[in-house]
Amino acid sequence: MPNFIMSYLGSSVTPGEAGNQFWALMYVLIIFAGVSVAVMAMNWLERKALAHFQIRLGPMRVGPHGLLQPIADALKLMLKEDIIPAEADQFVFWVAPLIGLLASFTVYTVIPFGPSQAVSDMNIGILFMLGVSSLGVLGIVVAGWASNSHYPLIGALRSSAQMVSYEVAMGLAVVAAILMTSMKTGTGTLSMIGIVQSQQQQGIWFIFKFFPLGLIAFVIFAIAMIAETNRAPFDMAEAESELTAGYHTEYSGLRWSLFMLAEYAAMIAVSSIAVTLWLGGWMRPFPNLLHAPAWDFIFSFFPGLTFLALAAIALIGTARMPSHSFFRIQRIGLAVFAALLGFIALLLLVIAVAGRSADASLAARFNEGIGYVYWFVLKVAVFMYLFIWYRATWPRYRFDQLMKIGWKVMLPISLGVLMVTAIVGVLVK
Amino acid sequence: MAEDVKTPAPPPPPEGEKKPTAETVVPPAQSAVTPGTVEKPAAPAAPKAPTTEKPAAAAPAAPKPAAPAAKPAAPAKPAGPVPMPWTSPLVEKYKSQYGSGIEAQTYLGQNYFSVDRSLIPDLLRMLRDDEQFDYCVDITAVHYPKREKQFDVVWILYSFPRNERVRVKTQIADGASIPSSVSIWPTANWLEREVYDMFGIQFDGHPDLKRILLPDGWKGYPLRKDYGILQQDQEWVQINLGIESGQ
Amino acid sequence: MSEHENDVSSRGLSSLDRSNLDLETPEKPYLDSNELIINMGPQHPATHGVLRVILKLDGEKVLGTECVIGYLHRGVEKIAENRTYTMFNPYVDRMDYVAAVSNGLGYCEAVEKLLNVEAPPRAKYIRVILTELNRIASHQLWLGTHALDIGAMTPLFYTFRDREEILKIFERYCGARLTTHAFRIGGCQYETYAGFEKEVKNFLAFFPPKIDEYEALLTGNRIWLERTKNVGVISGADAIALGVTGPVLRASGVKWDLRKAQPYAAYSEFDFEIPIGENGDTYDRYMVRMVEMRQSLRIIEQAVNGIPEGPIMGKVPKVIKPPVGEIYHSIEAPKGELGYFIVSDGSTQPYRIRVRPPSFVNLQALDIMVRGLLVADVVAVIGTLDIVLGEVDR
Amino acid sequence: MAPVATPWFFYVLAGLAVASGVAVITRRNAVHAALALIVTLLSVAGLYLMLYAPFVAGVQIIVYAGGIMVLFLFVIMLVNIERSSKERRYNRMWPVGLVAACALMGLFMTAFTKGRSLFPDRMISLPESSNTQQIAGMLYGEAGQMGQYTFAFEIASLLLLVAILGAVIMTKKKI
Repeated sequence: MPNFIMSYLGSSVTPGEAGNQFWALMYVLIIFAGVSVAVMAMNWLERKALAHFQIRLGPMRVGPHGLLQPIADALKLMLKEDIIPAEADQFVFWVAPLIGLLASFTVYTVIPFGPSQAVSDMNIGILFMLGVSSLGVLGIVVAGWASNSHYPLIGALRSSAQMVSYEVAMGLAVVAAILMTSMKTGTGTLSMIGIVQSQQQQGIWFIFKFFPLGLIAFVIFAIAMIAETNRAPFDMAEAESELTAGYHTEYSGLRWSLFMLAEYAAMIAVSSIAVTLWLGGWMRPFPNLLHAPAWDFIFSFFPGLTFLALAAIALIGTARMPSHSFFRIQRIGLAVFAALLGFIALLLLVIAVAGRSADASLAARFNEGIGYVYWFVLKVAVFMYLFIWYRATWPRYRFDQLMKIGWKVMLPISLGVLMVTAIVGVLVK
Repeated sequence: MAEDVKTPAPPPPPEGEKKPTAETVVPPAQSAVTPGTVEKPAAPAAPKAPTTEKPAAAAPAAPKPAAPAAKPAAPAKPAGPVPMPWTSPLVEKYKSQYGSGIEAQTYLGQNYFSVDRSLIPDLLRMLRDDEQFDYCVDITAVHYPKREKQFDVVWILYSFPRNERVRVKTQIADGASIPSSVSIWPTANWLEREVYDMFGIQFDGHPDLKRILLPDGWKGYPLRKDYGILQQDQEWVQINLGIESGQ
Repeated sequence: MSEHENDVSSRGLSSLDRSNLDLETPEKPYLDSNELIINMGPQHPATHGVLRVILKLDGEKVLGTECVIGYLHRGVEKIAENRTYTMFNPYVDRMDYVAAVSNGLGYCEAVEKLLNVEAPPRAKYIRVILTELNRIASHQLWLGTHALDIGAMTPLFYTFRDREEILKIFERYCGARLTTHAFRIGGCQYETYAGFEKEVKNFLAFFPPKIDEYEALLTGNRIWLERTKNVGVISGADAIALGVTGPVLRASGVKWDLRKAQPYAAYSEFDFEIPIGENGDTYDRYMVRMVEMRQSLRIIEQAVNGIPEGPIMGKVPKVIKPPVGEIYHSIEAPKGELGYFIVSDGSTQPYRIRVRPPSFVNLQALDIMVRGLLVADVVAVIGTLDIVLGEVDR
Repeated sequence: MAPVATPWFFYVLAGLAVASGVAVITRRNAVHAALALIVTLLSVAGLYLMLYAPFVAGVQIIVYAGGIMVLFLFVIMLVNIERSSKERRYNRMWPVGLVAACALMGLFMTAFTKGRSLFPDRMISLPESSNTQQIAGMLYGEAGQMGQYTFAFEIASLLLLVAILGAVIMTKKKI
């Protein structure tokens, strides 16, 4: 067993590539748990941020500042009665949320959190990702049909049309990025890790490559990914004011929560693709310009400092809590939370200091890995915040307008960007 | 609250057979032909006089002319505004055309026609086409159970160009029908449905005459004066809850 | 919609069941599920209460609608016949409960007219101030829910935050926030509280930036424009023929407002403008109501600055016994022309009260406004009609 | 690269493909059949992956499982399921189908048992890593020379374009 552990930590490839089945399995478990926790955190964050956009407080009762609310919700949903409508197609109704969940979680096998921090490095990584994430629509379509009810059916029809059409623009934008990977090396790559590495070699995030081509492709992808995940302002499939809840109108309890889990996991997944393709994936800012070991050392403090800041915020929250006996438990809870964050911060700082040497010691590798994951997660978190922001700000598009944008605006632009990128690429070469 | 507390009084008390005639003094504001002044209550105080719900032929004993100065005072017991004959070119025209089938009056500055049922679709259509009463504000009915013709059907019309309101009233008997005005004003559709729903008055030629506010299987027509609320309640409780109603 | 389809929908069968029934009739085409009949409501987030709209759809395109109303019918007109004039006054607040003050004003003025008395000037000014505040509150509620229907969830909370300021004024004036029962026949029961004028003036200063805030969120928003422009168009002629009133009529280009056309209360003394639209689409109705809020502020400002001293109650007998006769009186409620047709038989109880509800008549226009549009537009149009089911069903 | 193509995976995937393939033709409910077909396609994609043809596997997932089957379901949902499920599943064509299936099976069996002797020089060797670049090489050519199938590939794409235009013209009443 120790050999297993050490063998991976000593290597520089992903466990899948190394054929290290133990670590591949470990990674799958870690990612599954991590994504689930991230979805819960995202749930809390969305409710809180949305509430503050809307001059509300959001969840405040379960735990300090509603911190335990997602857990309470998850428990509630699991214990809730599982209703299957009498006229529904039982089997399909049962299997539909699983399809969606499977699709959005399978994507994570190729998402690189670092050069070796991924389950596997497939050489068709991005293709696999697009393919598997496009399977998510099956869950929605089938759920809408199986409910045997009109609102879900319309929701399903809407979302299948929507996802199929936005996939086209999305795919073309992705191809533009893939073309960019072939710039210096001559051969491009579909591998997610390869894409980030080629950004590193070219010394530029692809969002800035051939300015403004990369930016346009990125914007198209960013719009398409909102449509792909059925989020506002493209949340046609579940437009609550029109279709009550769209395809999951008839779902409740655990099954409904699986849909939510799938939706949020898909959001994180597509954000990860965007980060990988255009924003340099796991790379810290200016890895080439500021490549001195001193800079490495400075940047390695960021994770710890972030957690320190979070701990400080929690501490301030503790101090600002009303000094009424009613809030005593909450106060203690928040203080403990702050202490936990502070402890993590301390740990990270210690690792940063201990791992500053460039050798292949365990601490150094840990330090490196933490840096990769930290920057990746930070970039994804920005996208997550944008998702919330969009939802708070914009009205909902109408279905035909959505399709019009997809086919008449996004598709031509992405085709144009693809062609111009190809031409520019040849000319520059 | 028993419904029999409210014995529906036949509107005109006995002395109400009298009716003012055209000879009475028309207060200035009641000439009411010029737009904009129509709704201004000039509030003519006049001796007690009945409404005109009964187009009884009794010749009026003209009451003494009103003392308009008494306006703001609370109406003394016998005093009160009276319906006055309404004179205007419009009225002249129709009177000459239809003669006795049409009466035009004004009460508190509000003009209305009381017309014979047989004039109904034609008069309304003419009011819209020739006189620009292009907006049908409301259609409703009033029930007078002790009268021979039990129902008053009332059209409240408004003219945008003239800024003037007019009401058209007609009397029909229970069970009789009346021509629908949906073809004249589309808005009459739901309004007539509601009248049907509440009073059971049939409108001939209505595209879709069915209950609108009450459930389809409702029994009776609630706004009729003889509709028993308590009975309805007791029946419902008996059938649906299986107990005696506490009412 | 034909009778047959109504039968089907009222039995609550889905199209799948329906096709099952059609198995025996071979002349039906094999793929007969092009036409979808769905029930929007009575429990639906966007029907503003218990409105049920039966939609006949081709895909998502609306072929026809039928409104089923009456779920909130309380028999207000029947109740009126069994109550005295004074006792019935609070009931009218329950019709359009988001504009209860307007309802009360219409009723009180109608009875006053029947009694041939007039409220004193100070009472009229108080009435104008409160009614216009209520108009703003009603429009705010409309704006929030309308935006929510179209998918913008945030304006709802902003409008409710600011509506609270109005409700606070109501609460301090008469003790109630929603169903205010603010006025009495003949005037007002309550004198304004100390600081009333100051609070109203504070509101006048507070609110214009808030309207700007709503407009910043919506007016120039591309999605908002696409969702509202050329949606639910109704021409001026159609609107008149259908008896549509209020902002919906004005948005179709008919410059008609009862406050100007046939002024009541103290409206003839104030200077304000009637906004009108051009196209009669959802966007114009939105703009008309936004401008109306600003105009209401103008009216309130003039009223609160010029509020006269004096009694607040006219000379009304203790027992209200109007002479035999009938009257129709209407006011410009936030939703349109709110009329009361009162028949008196000389007793203390009205012989008949007919309420001419603006929402009821406006709702009738829904069908022609949404034909050919998509399901998403149906909720937008229901929102833009600004109906209150309490008033539709009474 | 360590071998992933263990027989265990092969048998699971193949069994899944066969079982769901049978389900496709036996299910009365069209949606169930379509779901079974998706499982078949995904299993086949897995088999491609085991043959070191990840690109083909990815395309299989995107095009067939993700794209075409969604459209399939889209159409099926609009069709009257209740009614179609009451109809006879097998029509008179089934003997022909049986014969064709047997013939195909025979062909596969022959190729499997006698393949080595029948095509001695056509044995392909499994590529070391991926065949994505080899496919690209065959289609577009390598190092400046024309690819083996460039012309055929372009003709095929042209054909598809014509098909798309035809479909648009046939369905759209006014363009």
